[in-house]
Amino acid sequence: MRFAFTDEQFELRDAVHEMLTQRCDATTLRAAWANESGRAPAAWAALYDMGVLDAMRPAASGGLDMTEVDVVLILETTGRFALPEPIVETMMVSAPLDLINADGESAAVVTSESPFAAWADSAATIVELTASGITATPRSKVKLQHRISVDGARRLFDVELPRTPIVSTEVARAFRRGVLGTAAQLCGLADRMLDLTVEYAQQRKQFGVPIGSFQAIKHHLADARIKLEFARPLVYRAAASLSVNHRDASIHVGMAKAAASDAAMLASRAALQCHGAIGYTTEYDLHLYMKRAWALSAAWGDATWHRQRVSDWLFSPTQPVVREGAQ
Amino acid sequence: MRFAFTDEQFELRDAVHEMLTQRCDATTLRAAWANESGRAPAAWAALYDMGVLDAMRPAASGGLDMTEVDVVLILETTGRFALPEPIVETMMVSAPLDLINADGESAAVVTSESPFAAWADSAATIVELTASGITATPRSKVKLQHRISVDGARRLFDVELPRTPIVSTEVARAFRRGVLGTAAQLCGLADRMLDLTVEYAQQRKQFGVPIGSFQAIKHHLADARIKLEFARPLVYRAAASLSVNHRDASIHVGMAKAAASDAAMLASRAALQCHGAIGYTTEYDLHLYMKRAWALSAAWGDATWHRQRVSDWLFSPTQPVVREGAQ
Amino acid sequence: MDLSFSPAEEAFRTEVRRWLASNVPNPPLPSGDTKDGFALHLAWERKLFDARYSVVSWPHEFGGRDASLWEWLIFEEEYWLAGAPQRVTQNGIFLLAPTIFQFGTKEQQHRILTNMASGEHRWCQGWSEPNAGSDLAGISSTAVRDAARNGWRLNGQKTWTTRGAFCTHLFGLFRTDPTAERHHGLTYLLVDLQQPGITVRAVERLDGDDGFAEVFFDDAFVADDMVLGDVDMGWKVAMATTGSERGLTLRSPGRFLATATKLIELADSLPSAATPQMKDRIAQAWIDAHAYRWQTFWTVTNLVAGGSAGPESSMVKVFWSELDIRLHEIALELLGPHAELVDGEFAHWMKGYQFALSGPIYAGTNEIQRNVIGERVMGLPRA
Amino acid sequence: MDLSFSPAEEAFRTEVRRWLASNVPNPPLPSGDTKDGFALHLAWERKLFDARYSVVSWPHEFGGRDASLWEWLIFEEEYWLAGAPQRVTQNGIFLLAPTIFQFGTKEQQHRILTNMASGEHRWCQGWSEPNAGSDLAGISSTAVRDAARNGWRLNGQKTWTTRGAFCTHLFGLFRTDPTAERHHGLTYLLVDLQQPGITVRAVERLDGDDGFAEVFFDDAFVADDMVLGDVDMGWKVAMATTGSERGLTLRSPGRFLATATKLIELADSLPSAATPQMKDRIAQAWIDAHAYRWQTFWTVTNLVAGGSAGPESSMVKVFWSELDIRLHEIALELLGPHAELVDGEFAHWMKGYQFALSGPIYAGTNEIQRNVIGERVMGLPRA
Repeated sequence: MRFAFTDEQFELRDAVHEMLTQRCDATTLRAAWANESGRAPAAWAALYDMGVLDAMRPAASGGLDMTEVDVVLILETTGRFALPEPIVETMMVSAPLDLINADGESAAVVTSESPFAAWADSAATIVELTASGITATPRSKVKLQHRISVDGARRLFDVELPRTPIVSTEVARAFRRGVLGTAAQLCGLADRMLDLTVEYAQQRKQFGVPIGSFQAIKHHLADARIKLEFARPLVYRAAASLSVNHRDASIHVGMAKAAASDAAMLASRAALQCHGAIGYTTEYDLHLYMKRAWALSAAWGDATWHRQRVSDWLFSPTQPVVREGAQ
Repeated sequence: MRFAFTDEQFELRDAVHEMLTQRCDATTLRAAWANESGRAPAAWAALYDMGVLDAMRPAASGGLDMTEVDVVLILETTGRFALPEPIVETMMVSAPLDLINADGESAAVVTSESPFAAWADSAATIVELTASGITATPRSKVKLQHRISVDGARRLFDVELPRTPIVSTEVARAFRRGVLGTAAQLCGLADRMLDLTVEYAQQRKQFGVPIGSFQAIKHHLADARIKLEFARPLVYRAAASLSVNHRDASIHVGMAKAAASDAAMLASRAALQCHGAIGYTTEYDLHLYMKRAWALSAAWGDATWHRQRVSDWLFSPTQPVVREGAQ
Repeated sequence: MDLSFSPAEEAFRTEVRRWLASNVPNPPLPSGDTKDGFALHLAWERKLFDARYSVVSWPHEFGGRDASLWEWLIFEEEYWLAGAPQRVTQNGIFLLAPTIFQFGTKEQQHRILTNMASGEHRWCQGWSEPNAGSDLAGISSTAVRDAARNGWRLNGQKTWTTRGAFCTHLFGLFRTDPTAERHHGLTYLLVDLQQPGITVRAVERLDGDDGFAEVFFDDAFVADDMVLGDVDMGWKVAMATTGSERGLTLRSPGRFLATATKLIELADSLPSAATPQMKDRIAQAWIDAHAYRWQTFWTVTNLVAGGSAGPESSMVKVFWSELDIRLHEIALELLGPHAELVDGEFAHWMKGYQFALSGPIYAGTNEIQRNVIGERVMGLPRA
Repeated sequence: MDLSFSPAEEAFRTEVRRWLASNVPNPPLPSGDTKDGFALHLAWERKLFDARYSVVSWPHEFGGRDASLWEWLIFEEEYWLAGAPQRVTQNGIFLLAPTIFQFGTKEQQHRILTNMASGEHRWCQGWSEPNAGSDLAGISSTAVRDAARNGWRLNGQKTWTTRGAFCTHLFGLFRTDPTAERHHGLTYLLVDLQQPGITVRAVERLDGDDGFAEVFFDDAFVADDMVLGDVDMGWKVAMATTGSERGLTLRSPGRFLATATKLIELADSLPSAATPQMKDRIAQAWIDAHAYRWQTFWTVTNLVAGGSAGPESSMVKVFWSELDIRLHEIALELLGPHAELVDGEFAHWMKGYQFALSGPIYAGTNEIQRNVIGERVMGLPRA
C-alpha cells in the first residue's frame, strides 16, 4: 500500500502550476469572459507543448500512455486556476480513445448528465456518450446553438448531431474519466477560493482587528477546509481505481464526485460570506472561481446524482458483503 | 386576525408554571427516576385540583370545555419542567372523549407511531388508537411488559390488549391532539435547555473569561434559539387549527411536530456541546431534560415521518393550488 | 386567538388580487438593476402610485391608503404571489421613510415623502464606507459646517450603495464632529446626488448588473433643511433605520411563500429530478416559509397591540436570508446541469440564487446578527 | 500509487480475522464502564495480550509484534468489523505509551509498558481540573518536592478522568513551580492510585455508567522515577500525548466503517423506515466513513515515508467525531419510537449515540480544534 504520488507526478504538476501562474491568472480569465472563444489560447498551447493534452493517449498513437493517477494532480491544478479550456473533454475523454488528433485540437463532449457542449464552437470534434456507445462528429457537421452560462468563460451549446456510427464502446470508462477530471478540478477550485479568503481575512480589518481573528470566520473556513481535505483522498483513490480498472471504479468515482462537488459548494459559500460585499462584486476575482465551481459541481452528475448511484449499489440485493466495498 | 393568547390563557399558564416550580424541580425528576411509578404525584394532584386534567373535557361531563388554544401553553410549560406524567395521554387524548373518569386517574395511549404505553402500570385505562377506531381497556385487563427508556422517568410498556369494542371513531382528532401536545412539550424542553446553557455560559470561565463571550458559543446558541422561535408559531397555529377543526389541521399539526422535534434536537445538541463535560454527567441536570427531548422528538411521529406526510400532501395530484395551503 | 381575516381585509385581498392580475407586467420586466430595466420598473412604480398601491400603509396625504399592518401584509402576500416586479424604490420607501415619519419635521415629510412614493425622487442608502462595513461606526466621511450657505460641505466616500447609479438622492451618516469617535459626532444627512462635487460610479454585482455604486463626495453641499434629526445625533437616527432594514422582513413572508410555491411547481415539472429526497427538502423549505409567515403574524399582532420589535428582528433576518438560499439551492439541484444557464426558461433560478446570496451579507452580516442574538436576546456577555 | 496490500499484509489480515472469529466474545460483553463489565473486559484484554494482539505495533519485548503501521491499521479494521469489545485500557496504550516511548527512560519503559499491555496496570488520564478544561494551562494541582523521600507530594483535584474508578495508575500534569504561570512550571507525573492520600470518586456518565472519575490528592506521593521527561517541562511532554490523543484517530477508521456497515444492515432490516431520503443520508455517511479511511491511508503513507502528523490532526478529530454522531442519528431515526429504548435488540444504538456525543467534547472540544485549524493550518491571526 502506497497512497501517495511520485516525485515525477509532483514535478509535472508543479510545471503545469508554474505555467498557469504565467498564462492563466485572473486577467486571463477576464479576457476569456470577453473574447470570442471564451478560452485561454496561450495556456492551451503550452499544455499541448508540454504533452499534457496527449498524456493519456496511447503511445502507439503519439501519446504518453499515462494513467489517471499521473494526471489527476494536473487536473486539480487546472481547477485551481479555473482554466477556461475543455481539458477534461479533450485530455480525459477524447484523447485516450483517439477520438481527436494529437495536434492540439480540442473536443467538446455531451452526455445525458452534461447535455451542453462546452467550447463546442472552437472544438474540432463533438463527442457524444450514449447508452449504445460513443460517437465523434466533426464540428462542421454539427448544428450548434449558443447557451449562456453563469460562468462567462464557459461557452455552452445545444448540439444537433447527425446520425453517425459508434466509434467506441468504452462509454463507461470515458464517462468515469470525465467525472474524475471534473472532481479533481473542483478540489482545485475549492482550494483556490479558500486561499483567496484566508488572504483577505488576514488583511481586512473591522473593529480594529483583522476579520480573520474572529472565531466565526475561522470556523466557517475550518469547516470548508475539512470538507476539502476529506474529498481529496476520495478523488485520488478514484484515479487509482480507474487506472487499474477496479471492479467498483464507477462507485469510487461517484464517491469522489459527490464529495468534491459538496466541498466546492461549501467552499464557495464560506468564501463569499467571509469576504462580504467585496466578494459580491465582479471587480473582485472570487466570482471567477466561484461560478466555475457552481457550474462544475452540477456537471457530469451532481452530488445527489452520484450519491443516488452509490445508494442503489449499497442497497442492491445482489450487493456482496458491504465490507468488500471497503477494500 | 389576532395571533396571540388572552390574559386568561397566560394567567393559567403562569399558575401552572408557578405550581411546577414548587412541585416539579430537578429533585422531583430525580425522585421520579428512582421511585416505583416514575411519576410526580404532587404535581399531578395539583393539576387535577386546578382542573387542568379535565380542561378539554366537555362541560357536560364535568370538564371545562377548553380548546387546544387554551391549553397549548400549559403543555409547553409541562415540557419546560419535563413533567414526568402522562398529561398528553390523559388531558389531550382521553379526557376530551370521556375515555377516563374525571377523578384524577390517568390514561396510557398506544398508537402505531407510539407503540409503547408510557406510565401504563399506574394508568386506569389503556387507550389504543387504531385505523378502525379507539378502544379503551381497564388496566386490569391488559398484559403489560416493562420496557426501559433512556429517560429514567418514562416507564414504557409493551401492551397486550384483549379484543374490545370501538368506543369512539374520533381517531384522527385524538391523534392530532397527542401530536400537538407533544410538540408543545418539545418547545418547552428546548427553551429550558437553552436557559440552562445560557446560565452556565455566563458564569463558567475559561481563558479568564466567561465561555459565553466566545463567538462560537453565541452562534451555537443563537442558531438553536432561532430554530425554536420559528417552531413555536407553527405549534400555536396548529392549536388554533385543531380548535376550529380546520380542513388542513392534520398538515398544520404535522408542520408543528416536525419543527418542534427538530428544534428540540438542535437545542439539546447545542446545550450539551456548550456545557462540555459537565453536561455529560448525570449529576448535572441537563440530561433530565435532554433525554425527555430525545424521547418525545421521536414519539407521535418524528420530524421525518410528519414531513413525509406534508410532502405527500403538497405533491398529491389532487392538491388544490398550493397557495391555499397558506391560508 | 382568531386566525381569520376580517371581511373587509378579505375584500381588500380580493381587490388587490384583481388589480394585480390585470396590471402585473407579463412577460416579467427585466432586472431593475440595469439602466433600462430600472426605467421600466419606474414606470411600473408610477402605475402603482397612481392606483395608491405604492405605499399602502402610508397616510393618504402622502399617496398611501392608511392601510393597517394587516392590510399591508395582505398586499405584500398578493404582490409576491402575483409575481409582480421587485420594488426598485424600496430602500427609500422601507428604510428612509420610517425614519422620516419618526424624526422628520412636518415640512420635511411633505417635501420628501410624496416624491419618494411616486418615484419622482429615488433614494439610495449611504451607510457603508471602504473601512466601515460590519463596523459601521468606522465612518470617516465628513460634513463640515458652511455657515455662509446655511448648510454643510461633504467629503469622503460611500460604497455598496444599492442602485446608487440610478438614484437621485442619498441618505446616510457623515461625521460632523471630527473630535468625536465611533458612534458619536455623526449626523444623518439627506443628499441630492445631482450636483457638482458628487461622482457616482456603478459597481457590477455578482449577477453582472450594476446593482451597486460608489459615491464620492468632493465638497458637495447639503442645506440645513436636509438634516434628519439633531446634528451629531445621527447614530440614534440611523439605528432606527437599520432597525427597519431588518424590519424589511415585515413585508417579506409573501416573497418566500411565492418562491416555495414556484419551487413545488418546478418539481412537478421535472418528475425525474423530483426524487423523494428532493421532495423531503422541498417540504421542509415550504414548512419554513410558513413558519416565517406565522412568526410574522405573531409579531404583527404584538405591534398592533402597541408592542415594539426589538433585537428579535436579528433572528428574523438570519432565518429568512438562509431560507432564501435553501429555496434556491434546491431549485438549482432539481435543474442539475441546466442550473448554470442564465438564458432560457429556468434562468431566473440562478439569478435568484445570486440575489439570495447577498441576504446573509447585507443589512448586517448574519455573523453580526448572531452576536446580537447571543448578547441582546439571550443575555450572553460581550466579548 | 499502489492501493493493494502486500501478500504478507493480506496473510496477516486473514490470520487476525480467523483468530477474532473464534475468540471475540459472543454475546458481546456488557459495557466496560461498569465495575463488572470492566472486569470482563480485562479478561478479554488478557486474552489479546497472550495472543500478542494487545499492542501489535509495540516491540516484541513489551508484548507486541513490531507490526508496521499498515499491519496495525489492518488489525484495527478487522478488530472493529469483528465487533470485538472496546479497549478499556486504551488511554494507557494509545495516549501514555507513545509518550513513554518518546520521553521515558529505558528503565521506565521496562517497568511500565509490559504491565500496561497485559492489563496488570490500568492507566487513566489526569488532565482536566475543575478550572482547567478547554483551558488546560489553568492546571492548579501541585507537586511539592519531598527531598527526604526522593519524590513529590501531590495536592489538588483532577476530573473527567475516564474509567478512573477502575484504574490502578494515573498520568497527568502537576504544577511543580508555583511561581510559574500557565504552560510553565508543570511536570508530567505517573501516579500509583493505590496509596493513602488519594481518593477516587466515580462520576456517572450520560449513559448511566461510571465512566468518569474525580481524583483527589491529599499529600499523595510520587517517587522521582515516576517523573516522565524533565521537571517543569511537562507541557511539552503533554502536548505530545494530546497529539496522539487526537492521533487515536489513526486507529479509528475501522470503527466507523463497522458502524456504517451495521447501519446499512439496520436499514435492510427495517424496509418501511428505510425511505429513499434515509438511504441517501446513509450513503453519504458511508462515503464519509470511506473518506476517513483513505485520508488515513494518505497520512500513514506519509508517516511511513518519514513525515509527521501536524495540526492537521485537528481536522481529523472534528471529522470523525461529527461523523460518529451522524451515523447514530440516522440509526435512531430509522428506529423511530424504538430509538429511546435501552433494552432489547436495538439498545446499542442509543448507547452508541450517547457515547458519540462525547466525541466533539473530549480531547479538546471541536470549537478549540476549529480555532487550531484556522490558526495553525490556514494561518489566520489569533484573536
